[in-house]
Amino acid sequence: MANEAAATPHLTRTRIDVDALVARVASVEAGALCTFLGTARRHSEGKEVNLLCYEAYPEMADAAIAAIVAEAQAQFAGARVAALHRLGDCPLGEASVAVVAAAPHRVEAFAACRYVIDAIKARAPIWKQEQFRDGTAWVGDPGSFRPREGG
Amino acid sequence: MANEAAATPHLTRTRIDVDALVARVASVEAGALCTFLGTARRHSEGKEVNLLCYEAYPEMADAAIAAIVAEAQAQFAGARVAALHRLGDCPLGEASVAVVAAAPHRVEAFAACRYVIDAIKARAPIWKQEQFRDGTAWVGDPGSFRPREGG
Amino acid sequence: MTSRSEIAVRVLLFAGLAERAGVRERRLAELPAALTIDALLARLERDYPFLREVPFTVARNRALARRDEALEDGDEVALLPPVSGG
Amino acid sequence: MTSRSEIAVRVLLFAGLAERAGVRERRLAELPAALTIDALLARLERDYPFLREVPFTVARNRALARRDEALEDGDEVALLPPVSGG
Repeated sequence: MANEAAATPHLTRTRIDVDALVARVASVEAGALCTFLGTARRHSEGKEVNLLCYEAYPEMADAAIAAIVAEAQAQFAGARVAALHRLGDCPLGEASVAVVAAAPHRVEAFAACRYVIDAIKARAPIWKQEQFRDGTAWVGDPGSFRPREGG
Repeated sequence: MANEAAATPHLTRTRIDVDALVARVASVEAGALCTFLGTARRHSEGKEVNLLCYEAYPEMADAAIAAIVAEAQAQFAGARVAALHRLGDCPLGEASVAVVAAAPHRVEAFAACRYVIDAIKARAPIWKQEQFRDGTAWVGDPGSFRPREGG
Repeated sequence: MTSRSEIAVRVLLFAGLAERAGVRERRLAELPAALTIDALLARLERDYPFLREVPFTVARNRALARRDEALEDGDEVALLPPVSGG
Repeated sequence: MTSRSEIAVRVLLFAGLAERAGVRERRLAELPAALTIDALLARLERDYPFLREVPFTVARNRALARRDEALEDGDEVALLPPVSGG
């Protein structure tokens, strides 16, 4: 949905291009660049995961991430931040979320990057579904396991 | 000097390949990847910098970085770390040092990455020379300014 | 069309809530003006009793809302399970 | 060749120290056996008086060393200005 992609610049349904994010914040005045990638893991609480799938309330999630980025840039001297969350299927090993923070010095680059990923995880209306061999479940929603259809 | 490059795997005289470092530590068991890049800045204490040049005591610097990486991996649960420092000329905007840390969770990925860059800066026998329009100086060595020859 | 004393709102459900309800979006019309979010939720619980048993927060027009807020015609009300992005 | 009572060491200088000295490496031979690092530095200061005025640490065989350590034949002694990598 090109229209959705344009309206929600902090969300993407395709593979995250980290270099493009870095290019948005890097400059010859920023001596420090901190990048965080969250990637889909093989195991979750002992169970083997085949695939992750992310759902969002797109307009609210995009606005939340934009606000979080603005908060980080206001809070940490000279920081410039870009963040992108993936929606839909996310194969193992691929990034589900990326945050890049450039700043004149490393203390602010680390702090801004950490602030943004922590706040995205705590506040952005985005939900992760894990797909196992035998069914699916929404993370943090204990009663949501659904056995695989036709399995 | 291919021989030196082989003997000191944490030092390089060419552009740092961040993707290659990431590939060394990433895995489907690591849900978090934190990367730090130190890049050459245009300004240093108000003066305009044209170029950075790094010198090392190569054997000792390489051993120091290897030890620091091992310390981080021992200290932070599940962390895998790779680090590389550039030597020789480093043009503005290019990375002089890169640290990548993968871990099952983001707290350890951030902590391991931060530990390694802090320790490299504090302990590795590496020195940065700034080249200005009118001369050169070693960072942190107040009396080392040398006017440009023939300037 | 709603008269001045009636309102209509759009209700969005997400993730495990949408799965349990079997629906992602409902339009509720002919509601009393100034109905509170709490009262709207009581109506929804008639169709979706599971809402009494699972945790969620409520957003009104894409901002987190208190449950004593009064709704207005055209509001978008979203039921948000605990987030798990990242 | 050094006799049993004499030793030779290699001295390395880096960064601003090498620039000031105009040399990056010196071999010092015919030194008394068990010469301390302090005593070696006193000899170097004759040729490079600036060493009395600039800060540096000393590594012996690529490990940081105390200045009262006694040198052995073949040691590599490095004078390290305050580091500034990263």
